[in-house]
Amino acid sequence: MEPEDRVIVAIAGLNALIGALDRDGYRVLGPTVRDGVIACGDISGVDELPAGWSDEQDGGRYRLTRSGAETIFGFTSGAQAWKRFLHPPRQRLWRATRDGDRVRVHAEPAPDERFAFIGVRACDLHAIAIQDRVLTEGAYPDPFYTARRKELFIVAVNCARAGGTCFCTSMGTGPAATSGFDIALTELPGEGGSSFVAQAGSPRGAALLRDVADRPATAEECAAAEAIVARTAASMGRAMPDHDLRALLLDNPDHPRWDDVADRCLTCGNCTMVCPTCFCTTTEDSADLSGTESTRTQRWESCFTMDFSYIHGGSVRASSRARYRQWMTHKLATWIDQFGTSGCVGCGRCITWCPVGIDITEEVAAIAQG
Amino acid sequence: MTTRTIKVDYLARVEGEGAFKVVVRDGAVRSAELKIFEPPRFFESFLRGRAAIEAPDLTARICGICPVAYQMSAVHAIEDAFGITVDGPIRALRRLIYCGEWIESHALHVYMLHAPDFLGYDGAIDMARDHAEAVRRGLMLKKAGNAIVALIGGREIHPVNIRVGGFYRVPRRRELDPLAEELKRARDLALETVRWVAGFDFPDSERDYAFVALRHPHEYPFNEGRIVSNRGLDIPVSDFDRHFREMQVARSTALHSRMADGSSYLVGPLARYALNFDRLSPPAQEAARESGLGPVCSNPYRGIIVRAVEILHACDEALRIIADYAEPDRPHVAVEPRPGIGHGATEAPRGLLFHRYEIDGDGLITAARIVPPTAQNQASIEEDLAGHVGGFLDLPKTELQHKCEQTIRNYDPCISCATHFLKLRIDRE
Amino acid sequence: MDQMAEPRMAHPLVPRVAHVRRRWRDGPDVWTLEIEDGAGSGFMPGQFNMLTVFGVGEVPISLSGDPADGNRIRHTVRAVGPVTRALARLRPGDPLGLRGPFGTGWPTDALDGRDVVIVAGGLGLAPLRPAILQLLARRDRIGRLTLVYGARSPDQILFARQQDRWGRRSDIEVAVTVDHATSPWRGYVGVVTTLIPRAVSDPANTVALVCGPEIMMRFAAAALTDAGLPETAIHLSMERNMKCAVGLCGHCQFGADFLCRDGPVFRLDRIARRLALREI
Amino acid sequence: MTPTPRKPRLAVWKFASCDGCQLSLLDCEDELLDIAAAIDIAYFPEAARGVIRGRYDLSLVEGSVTTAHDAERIRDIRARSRVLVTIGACATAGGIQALRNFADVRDYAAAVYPDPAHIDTLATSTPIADHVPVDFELRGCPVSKRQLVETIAAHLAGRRPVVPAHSVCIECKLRGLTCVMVARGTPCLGPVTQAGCGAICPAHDRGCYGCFGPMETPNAAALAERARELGLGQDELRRAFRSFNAAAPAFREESERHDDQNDQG
Ligand SMILES: Cc1cc2nc3c(=O)[nH]c(=O)nc-3n(C[C@H](O)[C@H](O)[C@H](O)COP(=O)(O)OP(=O)(O)OC[C@H]3O[C@@H](n4cnc5c(N)ncnc54)[C@H](O)[C@@H]3O)c2cc1C
Ligand code: SF4
Ligand code: SF4
Ligand code: SF4
Repeated sequence: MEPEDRVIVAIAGLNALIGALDRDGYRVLGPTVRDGVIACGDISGVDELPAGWSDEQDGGRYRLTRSGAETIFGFTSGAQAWKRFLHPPRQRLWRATRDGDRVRVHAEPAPDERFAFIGVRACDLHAIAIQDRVLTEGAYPDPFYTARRKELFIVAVNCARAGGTCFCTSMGTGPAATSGFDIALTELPGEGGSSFVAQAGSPRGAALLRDVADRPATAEECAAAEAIVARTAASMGRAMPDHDLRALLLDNPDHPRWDDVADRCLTCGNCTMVCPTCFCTTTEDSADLSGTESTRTQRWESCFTMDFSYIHGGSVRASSRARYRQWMTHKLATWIDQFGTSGCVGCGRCITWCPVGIDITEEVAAIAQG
Repeated sequence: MTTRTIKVDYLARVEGEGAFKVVVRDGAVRSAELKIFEPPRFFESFLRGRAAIEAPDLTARICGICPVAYQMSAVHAIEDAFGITVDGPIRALRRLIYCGEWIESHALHVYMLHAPDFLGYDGAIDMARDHAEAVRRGLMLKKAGNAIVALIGGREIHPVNIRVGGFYRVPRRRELDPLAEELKRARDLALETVRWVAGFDFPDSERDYAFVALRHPHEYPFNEGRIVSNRGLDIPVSDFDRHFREMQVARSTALHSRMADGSSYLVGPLARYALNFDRLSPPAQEAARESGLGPVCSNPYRGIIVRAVEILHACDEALRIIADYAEPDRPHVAVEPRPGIGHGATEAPRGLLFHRYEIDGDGLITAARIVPPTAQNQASIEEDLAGHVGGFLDLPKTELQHKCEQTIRNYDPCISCATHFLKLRIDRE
Repeated sequence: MDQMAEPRMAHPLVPRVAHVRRRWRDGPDVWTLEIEDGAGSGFMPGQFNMLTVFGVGEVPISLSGDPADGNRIRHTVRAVGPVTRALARLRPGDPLGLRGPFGTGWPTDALDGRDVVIVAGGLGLAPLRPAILQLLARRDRIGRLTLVYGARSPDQILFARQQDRWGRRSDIEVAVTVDHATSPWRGYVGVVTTLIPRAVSDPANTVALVCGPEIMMRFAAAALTDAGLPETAIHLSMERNMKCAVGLCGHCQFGADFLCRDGPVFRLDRIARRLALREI
Repeated sequence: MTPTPRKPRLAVWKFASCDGCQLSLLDCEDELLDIAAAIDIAYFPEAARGVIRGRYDLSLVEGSVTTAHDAERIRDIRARSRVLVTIGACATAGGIQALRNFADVRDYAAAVYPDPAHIDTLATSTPIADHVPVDFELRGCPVSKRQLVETIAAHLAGRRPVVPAHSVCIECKLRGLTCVMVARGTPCLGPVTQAGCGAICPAHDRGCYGCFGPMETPNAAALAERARELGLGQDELRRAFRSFNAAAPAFREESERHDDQNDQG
């Protein structure tokens, strides 16, 4: 089978795929309904996927809803980004033990966990690719991320619906999965349950697909799948203004809108925590009371905290205006200088999960208005 | 005429700030006072104007040692006013978290505050030098109790999950499984505790107490029951005010809680035990018997054994609740505030804790009254102090002092709680 | 993912263990540590290391010794907070964690034939010292060499004895100024920028290396441009919070640059706009 | 990590409080004996009778100042402590008893005490830092025992304690919890409250009620506006900011904005 060949996978086939991955030693993660949202968690079969569930998203608002259909992937951007697994919130780096004047540093071994992600959307594929750039392609790659990433198996899903805060089309990152996956699925709703038009993106994906596919997809089925994605593209909840964002933001460090958004911004850091590309971390040292063992742990940090830019005597970015400006300018402008891509993939999470619903597209639009 | 004053300015190993003074004139005890200089915090005042549903979080802060007790009495009183009943798994979870607080609080008292008196140490850390294993056992037991409170309540002190109508979130079945494992171990430790403390040396000191506690038709009391005594009292909680008064005591401005006839009474483990021995789990009854306790114990020093027996009962009860637990559909019943008066009394580790609220049409509290166990026991403690000291007057001063302290610690007084109602002159000498 | 590099064995955030060989005081609250670093592989003037006091924390500290001096490296630390205080307390023989060297250095290799003005404020002289030592070692290759140094008060002057020694040499001009004079001081009083015009004789052929508090650097940059130096001839060493020093943690961003990787030494033309912005 | 020759001396002091914060130390069941091995618990009346008089390397102070005598006592304690750390909402912000600051304490006393003249109390409940310099403030009602152990260990090691001043939201997200405000419309003070508790309220499907006090840069007004959209009335907003950290400036100001005469809704 050629990678570009499309095949039909039934629900049972998807279940078999999950089983096969599990048997291959992968920790299989997929969307599940949990605590009122769809969030990624461990799954062992299709029946744990959120069949029949959907979501409504808006600035500062998320509601889980019944979709009225039995589709499995009828929801949009999940509450959490996949970075939680590849670049976890907390990661011990090393331990040091002391014996008299002798100190030994014990580096944390590289993780040997193998993840398989089920249901990665186009925006998140791009986000993973962006974190790959940041964390693996510099002079000093993050070996833990690299190790997890190397083993990662991705089953992507093309979006059949756009969420209220989605704007991937305007960022050029979706809704169709075009690369960076092992297998990509488009869900075709049907009378007797969904089936999937599936496409392999890697030899590993092709091999597995061979085992679980029912048959080649027909031309009509392929066309139906493409139509679904095209419809999604046309129904985005939001759009990033069509501008040279890099120039716009670099030219406007003193725009009055920064003061305006500072009045609304809580500097709580939620946007950075949910963003699939935000990668910043800090380190925390701890030691036991006797002082014989100390540990350094890395954890997610946010450019909205005062510690982030603290140098002796105070924080460089003490005002919330400066912190919001740093975040947005980094995302949309300086990221391009640093890594050759935008730092935003249009997933809309920062809009949905901002407790007061600050909307990055709206802020850009306000600045673009002059 | 010789006057001797035995005083301790800062009573150690009790919760809160207290002191005592015993005045002995011509070989006779003239007065015995337990003083509380914990500054008042005015809970009953600032509760006025707060929403009734805030009471569990607010009153928890009366006492960091038994916050669950305050939350429980508050929710029951407010549910009483709102006309809500809570049963099934939610009611069971309330009992479970209460078990946690009993285990934690009793283990703290038995091992860290009280046992050092019997074994001659200043405190548990001191005691750990010679009795490391016992202290470790105490800590493990305490930890098991805390684990229950933390799992159900979110944290050990001032849990966040308790609300009028039930809980904000109920645990999943499988979340309770590791707890059951820990409690099985704790159960064994509790049994060892009973045996360990039963071996201490106890002075012969029986007193004819008026015991007061809750009694429930088929449970050893935590949250619910009628208020009963060994003197024939048997009333619903809502009648508390009619049978118990705060009385002005001549020698101070302190008000002690007394029976309507002015006599002192005792709440807490001894009272609960004497009035509910038949409701203890069979292993707890068995352990009590084995340690030489009858169905009534009137020796306050042996209160430490009764506490140990109650730890064992609480472990058994917690295990039973976990075994029977089925996740309810909703974590709490619907709460519709309505005006009214509500009463609630539950069994804090130290004894009966009574709350009464008047609530207006907006669901706001217009009056609050809280009667904690230490207030109710203060008269008894002082009588005990006066009674015991007479027998020890020949001892050197420091030992006598220590004896007095020990007498007070028998009751596990919680002074942080006490101050919110105790009307005391702060009398510094 | 097959194109990805094999994960390196060593995590770049794991320090190696080194030991303090000597330690001496170089000013009020300022101590220099000489560290025995077995893995030392040389450094460029202007680079820094990440130093860990085990159980306390890790901070960026510039290399302040002679780059020609193999694996005996020096760091000069002002005890201002927990980690720097703990560093300053280390004794000979004490272990510490070390990562580095990191960052861009001063462009000392590109100075042949040029006049060099070194402008330092306070502890800013520490990262400049390796540059001075290196330039003095090949003194014949460059033109006029001037050090303009500003300290808060005479007792705060860093490397005072070495500065005296330099001051007595004929191949380097040293001008020192203090913000607040105390009695025996007979030198300049005032901000360091006032000394800059004198230090520049041939602006088109002069290169300036500047390090000090950010505010001082802003004024120094202005004074140097006023003296006729092009922005491309002015180099500044910046400071930002730093956790990883390898471009992974994000803290040290200064506009598009990561200070740890693209700096700390920058050419003014690259950062002039940012330097003028507050809270960037 | 340098071993100290003499064991440092710890003292635990109590002012107006519920005892919960110092109990947190005894709740460190796993660490207590290690703590006792590393430091000399010289004064801790809740746990031991013994008293070592003199100076202390580290004093933990629980509770707020509510009497003239306590205002004196804290000065003496400060003078005898090398490092003084306040623990809990009472000590760092006046605690729940600071609700009196918004009322007339004489009315308060009269409502509870028939003979209020005998009640020795100040009109306000104030944090320790209003009276003496404080080296570090550990927040929480009660403090988190994890942070308490960290604070003790860090002060002994001369390290900055890992006690971030950022929002509860960051902790909430690190744990991977669902935001109750966004996903359920439940008002939550997490965005303006300092982290440390482990985001346990959102973990239990309720909004944070601010028991760790204001975070480093709280924007209480913006959050209150959002809470109003979610249905909180003026009185509820006032009460929300006026609880365990009522006297912390950011919360006090916000609660006062919702006093009857000040409401701008
Ligand atoms: C490239 C570079 C070179 C430096 N060279 C020297 C030097 O040679 N000598 C010297 O004494 N100091 C130098 N510093 C400054 C030094 O790193 C800080 O003084 C030190 O981090 C303060 O840490 P602290 O824990 O002692 O104090 P605190 O000020 O309490 O710092 C707490 C934490 O804040 C961060 N932090 C505070 N100030 C800075 C800062 N200026 N830069 C980066 N992070 C900071 C650190 O993460 C530190 O752990 C340099 C800084 C940078 C960026
Ligand atoms: S900036 Fe916002 S929309 Fe863009 S990738 Fe991050 S979370 Fe998604
Ligand atoms: S639940 Fe509360 S603490 Fe958590 S992210 Fe939402 S607003 Fe913040
Ligand atoms: S979430 Fe808020 S109220 Fe709840 S425990 Fe944490 S800080 Fe306190």
